[in-house]
Amino acid sequence: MTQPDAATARNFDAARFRDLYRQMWRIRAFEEQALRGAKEGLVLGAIHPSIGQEAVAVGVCGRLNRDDILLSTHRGHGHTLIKGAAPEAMMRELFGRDGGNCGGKGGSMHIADAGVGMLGANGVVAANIPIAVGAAHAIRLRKESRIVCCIFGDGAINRGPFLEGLNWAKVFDLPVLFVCEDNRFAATTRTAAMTAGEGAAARAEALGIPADSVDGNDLVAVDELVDETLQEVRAGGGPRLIVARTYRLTGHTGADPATYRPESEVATAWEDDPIVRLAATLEAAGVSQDDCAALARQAQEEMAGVFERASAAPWPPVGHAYTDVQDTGSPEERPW
Amino acid sequence: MTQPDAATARNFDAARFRDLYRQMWRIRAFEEQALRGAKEGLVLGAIHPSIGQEAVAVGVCGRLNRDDILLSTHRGHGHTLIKGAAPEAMMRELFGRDGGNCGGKGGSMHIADAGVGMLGANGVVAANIPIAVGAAHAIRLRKESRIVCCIFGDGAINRGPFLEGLNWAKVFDLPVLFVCEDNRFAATTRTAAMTAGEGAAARAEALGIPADSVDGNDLVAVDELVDETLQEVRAGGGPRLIVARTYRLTGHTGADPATYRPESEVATAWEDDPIVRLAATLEAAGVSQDDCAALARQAQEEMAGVFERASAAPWPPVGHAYTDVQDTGSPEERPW
Amino acid sequence: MVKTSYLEASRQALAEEMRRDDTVWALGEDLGRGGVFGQYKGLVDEFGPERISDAPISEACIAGAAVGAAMMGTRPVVEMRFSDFALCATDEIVNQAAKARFMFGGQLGVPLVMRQPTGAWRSSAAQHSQSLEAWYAHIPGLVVTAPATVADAKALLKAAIRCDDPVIHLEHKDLWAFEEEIPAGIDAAPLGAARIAREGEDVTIVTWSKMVHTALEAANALTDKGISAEIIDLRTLWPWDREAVYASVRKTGRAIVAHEAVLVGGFGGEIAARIGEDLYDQLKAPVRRLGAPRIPVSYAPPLEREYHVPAERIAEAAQALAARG
Amino acid sequence: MVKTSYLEASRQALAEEMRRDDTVWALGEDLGRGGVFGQYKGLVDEFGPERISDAPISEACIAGAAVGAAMMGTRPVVEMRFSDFALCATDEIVNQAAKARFMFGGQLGVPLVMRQPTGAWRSSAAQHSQSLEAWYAHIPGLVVTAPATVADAKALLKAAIRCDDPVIHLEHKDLWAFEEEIPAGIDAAPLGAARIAREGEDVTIVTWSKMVHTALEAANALTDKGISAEIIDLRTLWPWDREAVYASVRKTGRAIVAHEAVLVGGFGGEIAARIGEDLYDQLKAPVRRLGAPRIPVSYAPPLEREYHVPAERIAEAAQALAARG
Ligand SMILES: Cc1ncc(C[n+]2csc(CCOP(=O)(O)OP(=O)(O)O)c2C)c(N)n1
Ligand SMILES: Cc1ncc(C[n+]2csc(CCOP(=O)(O)OP(=O)(O)O)c2C)c(N)n1
Ligand SMILES: [Mg+2]
Ligand SMILES: [Mg+2]
Repeated sequence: MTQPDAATARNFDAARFRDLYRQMWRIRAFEEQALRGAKEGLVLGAIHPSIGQEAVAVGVCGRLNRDDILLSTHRGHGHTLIKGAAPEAMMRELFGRDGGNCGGKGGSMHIADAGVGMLGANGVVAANIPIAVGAAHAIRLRKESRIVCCIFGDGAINRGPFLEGLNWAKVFDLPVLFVCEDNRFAATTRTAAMTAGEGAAARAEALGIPADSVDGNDLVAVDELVDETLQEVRAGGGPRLIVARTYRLTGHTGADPATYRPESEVATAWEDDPIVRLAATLEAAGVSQDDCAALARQAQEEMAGVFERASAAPWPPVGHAYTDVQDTGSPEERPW
Repeated sequence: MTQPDAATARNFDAARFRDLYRQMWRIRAFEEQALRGAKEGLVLGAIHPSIGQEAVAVGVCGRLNRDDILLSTHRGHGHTLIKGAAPEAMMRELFGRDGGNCGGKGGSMHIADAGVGMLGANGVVAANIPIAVGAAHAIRLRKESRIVCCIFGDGAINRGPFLEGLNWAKVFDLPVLFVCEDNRFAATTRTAAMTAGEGAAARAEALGIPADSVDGNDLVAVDELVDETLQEVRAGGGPRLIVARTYRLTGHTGADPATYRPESEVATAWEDDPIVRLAATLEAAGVSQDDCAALARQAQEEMAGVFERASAAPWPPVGHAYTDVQDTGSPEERPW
Repeated sequence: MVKTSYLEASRQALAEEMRRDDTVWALGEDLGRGGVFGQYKGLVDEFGPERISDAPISEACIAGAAVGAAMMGTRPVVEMRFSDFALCATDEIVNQAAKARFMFGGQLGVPLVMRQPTGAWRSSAAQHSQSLEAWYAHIPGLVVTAPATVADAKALLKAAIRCDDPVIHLEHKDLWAFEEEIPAGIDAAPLGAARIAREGEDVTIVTWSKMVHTALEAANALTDKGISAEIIDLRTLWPWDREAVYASVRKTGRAIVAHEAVLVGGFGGEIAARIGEDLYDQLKAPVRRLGAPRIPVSYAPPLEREYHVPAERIAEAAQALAARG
Repeated sequence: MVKTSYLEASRQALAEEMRRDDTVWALGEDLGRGGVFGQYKGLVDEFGPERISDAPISEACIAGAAVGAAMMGTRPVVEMRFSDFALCATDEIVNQAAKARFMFGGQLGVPLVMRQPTGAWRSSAAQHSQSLEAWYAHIPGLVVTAPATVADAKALLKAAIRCDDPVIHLEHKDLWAFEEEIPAGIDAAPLGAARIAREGEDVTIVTWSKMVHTALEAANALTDKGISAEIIDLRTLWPWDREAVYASVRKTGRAIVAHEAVLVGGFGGEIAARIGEDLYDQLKAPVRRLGAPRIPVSYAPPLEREYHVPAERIAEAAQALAARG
């Protein structure tokens, strides 16, 4: 599982992967702090951790330019962070505080950061897919060169918008990279049990969209595939799909003990932790364990600071409950 | 196009196809009367003729048992007739009269005939697909042996319920025969232009549902494929899909002159009229042209009578506008 | 009398109806593991995965399949998880389930229940908090139920399952944990019959779902001011119990309609307009409505709170009305 | 002044806005061939298939794509063909378009227009005839427009396109062919401003869309009975012009709210309740509401007719009110 073969495979850029290693840790550390926040009652609504899936976030979003557009899901902390959002603004959002990305109005499931091209997590499974193709449609109309990346889960592929959105992207030959982050579960259900056929890649191919699958816990492999695929999308090759196979190491939400799966399965999956795997790869490439540990610590310290500052942030002004609703007919007054 | 090879191919049952020939004529004649009714102002809402597509209706619905379940579309006159609905009740429905299948409340787009297992045309494209899989689900729960046939157009496969319904059918391995009646058009749009990939069959296969395509204007071929496929569905083989390629010889509705396509294309398509083709096949099998002409006349006379009787039928009682809404809180009174 | 939660009562209702009638079955995401709130806990053990059926994430198909299954003589109980996700199945609910019987001239019925956990609850934010009962009450063919009490969580779900019409059954998420003593053997409630949650003389408060409890709180506070409020818990929004409401307003001469949903276009408008029209001469004061401002539900608690009608507002409105006429 | 149809006026509005602002584009099924009613006739020739874009039959994606395209700085005009099919895109409209700006704390706007041909028309039956304006008016974030006249078919569509909020624009199918003389150079109307369709002294009729014409008919009939009716054409349902309505009702002391949609839960309830509450002391009679019975629309004309509020009913209601106070 933790074969460091990737390190030797190509001209492995150890310095770059050192940083990506730190990025994976930043996600992990952010979510550990978020889970701590949930336990302490600071996170207010549901959060959906992506622990174990960091290689997908870093491998995909690490390859996006700042002006590329990203759409994510309810499980989007990692995607958002790597796209460039400030972790403190994200943590403040999770804590419902002033200075959160959305001013505390959205919470974990509705983080967006327009400044870094992140058009939103979404609380409705698969709803981001049509929005993503529409964003790409606008890019085409405006003759811009950026692209759209749309990430969704393996459970999302059974909803209609998956078909409608992929069909749309191909019919209009739009610059979209679809990424199915296959963590084997949809909430408490094994997606395989509710999914007919061979899954996202086969469905995409039936729509004429080239699709590739990758070990989503192998950051080097994800990074490489995303790089190649994005080049084709940027070159006007139309939409593409990548299936990144991974495993959701935590429960569906911060509150889900996930007792519906055997402990042994989870223990085995932990052995495949993408962070541990990249550490082995780096070590084989000459990066010391101490160096890796320092990177981890650095990320952990960053996010500990984020936690402290976010928890000290004030609530948003109550009046903000009435702003940003709409221009026409606003401001909304209290009905009494 | 009108090769009578089918007649010799297998033990061609001329007597049976003689009757199926008449059935095609019954649809054609029914719709010609319906179009006349539309012209004369007797048909009140939109009608969607299936002229040129009769071999699909007869080939598919002719193989269904009376207690099998059928779900159809806005273009469902032929399906409904062959499933066993009385043409006079259908014409009365088109004319909005008492004694229509739905008492004049539904019209052409909402014909159902529960007595022959016909659970409805539908005014919403693809909406019949989830309903069909649900009917099959109930059949499974009730341990019945009948099957469900769900017909939809080539335009329907781009709507979400197509994916959701086919996925459902396969996940639960339900006894459903899906038939995509590919008449090349969705209203005024060539479906090819708005459809990514290879179409319905490829999409079904990506979901693990075996799919076959057939020349939908070749009744012998449709009949044979449907027979084979239904045997597998009845034997518990799970859902199957058939794509029947045909051509919509008329406009989208009775009122559509369909000027968006070249006359030559339509003229060529008329040469492939499934009725003419079966006549040639029958002739090769020893059925005389006169015999065929008599069958056509018989159907035309039947439907001329249907027209007369339907146009003489009374309006439904006004009070029926308030019935069949719901039991709870009914009867609905006028709000003034 | 046994202390029971709203959630447990709903679980019992489904289990009892499934025992009574083997055409009843439930379908939805994650049901085999008890459902997202635990409303289905243990039911798969008793009834098996065919009758407590998991479903792919495909709300349109879940609802549409229920329509087909209902037409074929079963009684599906559809779990929508959050009422907000039912918006992925609006065609199936409104164009299909609600209209099929009528369009087909009465040939086919669609006896399904759609359970929609509803309302704002613990920073669930804009896409997991909506109350859209007004939508469904507006649609011919649909019945709409909204239990406020533990007994009604049971009695109305039982009634919904036995009903031959499609029923939108709204269970308030913030009531799942609410406990009350209920008698054993609760049976199906009559649909369309309101309940007098509290008797009073001076002002009638018409309400439903979680707001019934807020209204009770307001009524208690009003006692100190010498105002006696009568609270009508509608229980069923369509059909709603005009007789019960009118009887009360005839007595008090004053009416408040309060609900959690957005005030503008909320179902309170229907009730207030009817009272205003039909009891014009009996009213001592205008009919007052209370509901949420026309804003989406926020995540941050101080902002989320702005969405809610607090008991004090109801009490204030009652006092203002009592001062008139 | 040029005699123009409601349909042609809407076509002009779109064309003019597309000329004015090259971020405006239209998408929907069959648009390249003029759209299902011919509202887009010829536009593809002027603007090309990229800006008058066909779409697959996938209303959810049409609406969702418009949300994404609007977030990215274009102004999509979405054609839904029949308002009933918008029910295939409810999540996209209500959970996404209406809420995105708010949920994201104002970072992103969603300036889209969704054209929904609405209302009962020529035996279109239950799935092609609905009027669901009450739904959209109930949803925070949405603007709702419903032109009754040819001039407004143009002025309101232009306003909707320029509006930075998502707008549900309801065009009545039975008005497409309606012709009136309109001045050249009609500009965008202010959103939220009603129009006095007819001045009068005795009773105010608040209405919108096609029902404005029915009300005018009723008002003419009332003249013979010596009753002078003032008709307020709301034009915009959200925001609705409270000032204009209140000014009229203050003058007449009597109000009728009439709409085509089902009465129960219709937007008339909102308006009637507000008038009843805010103008209680100025009213000489109860506020009357008129709307469709709570039944789906039938296909057969004698049954379909039952769905409609005829002018005589409005006139009767006005007479009854005028007899009071
Ligand atoms: C339309 C809709 N249905 C149901 C839900 C509830 N829900 C939230 S996350 C989730 C599981 C999604 O699974 P998947 O797409 O694989 O993403 P993952 O959670 O595994 O990242 C479900 C069912 C929802 N948010 N939206
Ligand atoms: C959801 C929905 N969108 C749009 C329409 C309008 N419409 C009616 S028929 C039709 C074309 C359908 O094409 P297809 O599925 O190929 O069936 P065909 O008409 O060719 O038989 C369209 C777009 C509709 N009825 N329902
Ligand atoms: Mg998953
Ligand atoms: Mg077609």
